[in-house]
Amino acid sequence: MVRVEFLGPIQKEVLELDIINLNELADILQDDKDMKEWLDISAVAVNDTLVSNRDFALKDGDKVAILPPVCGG
Amino acid sequence: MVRVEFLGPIQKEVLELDIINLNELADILQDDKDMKEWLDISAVAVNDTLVSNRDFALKDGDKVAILPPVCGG
Amino acid sequence: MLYLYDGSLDVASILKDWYDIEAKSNYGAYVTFVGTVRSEDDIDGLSFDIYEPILQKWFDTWREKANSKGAIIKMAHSRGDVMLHKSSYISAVFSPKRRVALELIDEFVEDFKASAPIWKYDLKDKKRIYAKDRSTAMEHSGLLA
Amino acid sequence: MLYLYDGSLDVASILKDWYDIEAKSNYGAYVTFVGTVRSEDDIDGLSFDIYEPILQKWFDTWREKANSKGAIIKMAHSRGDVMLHKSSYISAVFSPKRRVALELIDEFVEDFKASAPIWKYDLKDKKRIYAKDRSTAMEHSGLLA
Repeated sequence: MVRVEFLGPIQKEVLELDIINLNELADILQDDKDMKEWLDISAVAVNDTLVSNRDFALKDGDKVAILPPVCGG
Repeated sequence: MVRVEFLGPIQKEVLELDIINLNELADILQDDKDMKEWLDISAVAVNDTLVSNRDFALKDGDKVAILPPVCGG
Repeated sequence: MLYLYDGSLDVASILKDWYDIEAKSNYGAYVTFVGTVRSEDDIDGLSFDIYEPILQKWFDTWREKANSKGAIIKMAHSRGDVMLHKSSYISAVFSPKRRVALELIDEFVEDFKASAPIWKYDLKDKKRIYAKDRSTAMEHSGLLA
Repeated sequence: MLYLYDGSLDVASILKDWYDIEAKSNYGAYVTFVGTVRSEDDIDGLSFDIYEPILQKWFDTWREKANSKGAIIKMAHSRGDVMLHKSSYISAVFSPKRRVALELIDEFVEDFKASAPIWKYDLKDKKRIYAKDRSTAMEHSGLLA
């Protein structure tokens, strides 16, 4: 299973999904109306490293984080 | 009389001179061997304002300062 | 070093501690940036969420970059609520050379704004409102869209 | 404001005082630059001469420039001797906006180095040796040559 966490202002519970890459996660989240306003503007990290490629492979135990726009300081 | 002060590391006493512009001061200081190493690299202020023109007129009571290279901080 | 605090930062104490720690390290330049919560739009303050694992990795990359220039970087940030006129963010660069320090603090603060995984909320009428308009999408955002 | 002190600066106290004075002024950014005497070339410390009338005029020009950007500038400098690892120079910018603060401190510190009428000497073997090689001729130098 892959654990998907939604950070900061995204009000959404953790998901535990049986997926093998980020493309599959994209398909699932694109159908989720809670995510409509966020997908365009959010970055993705796998095991706390930002990812730039949607073909990125996932394995059992991986942790995915969805990061909406930031504003520290 | 015009008072001429030498600032910072220039080891030279104040001069009181009867001169009417900076050209006259230049003539005097160019003949002063104490100033040989300083004239090329020093700036000039009249009444505490930096001056860029050697024709600058001087009047009785003016204060001229000779400022060698600086290094604050 | 990266320091996270619950609530507002004690600016004087942090600036003093950092200076004292490096007092004998022979750095000629110590440049600091302090961010303070401004009174605007009738807010009572700001509030912050931080995702620490990615913040630490981001900070470590900067620490190495500073190190390669003979400099060091320190940063402190608040978690949770910070009221008006209190500080939520301090960063600092120590360097032998002033140009390195001045350039690093500028680059660091700008990248911090664009890349540090911290989310800001306005505190207003007892509510916590995400500051979406002032936030910046991180690099590679939209990957799943 | 321009503050001149005999001997080294009390960094923590000055940074705290300046922060406290402006704590309620609603500036979002406070950027400081601290210069510390480095151990190099076997010096025991540095010593400074200052020509105050021109320093004050130079500083006033910067104060107005900062003011026109909604910011304020403060500076402290030592007169006389400052030993190793002690501070001789502090400057600071307060501004509503971080870009203004970061750019102003950089320009201010660089112009300070080139234009402030301050002369530096190495303290070495009980002698005071003009740091000619590290000094910068001011604008319009050579006018009388």
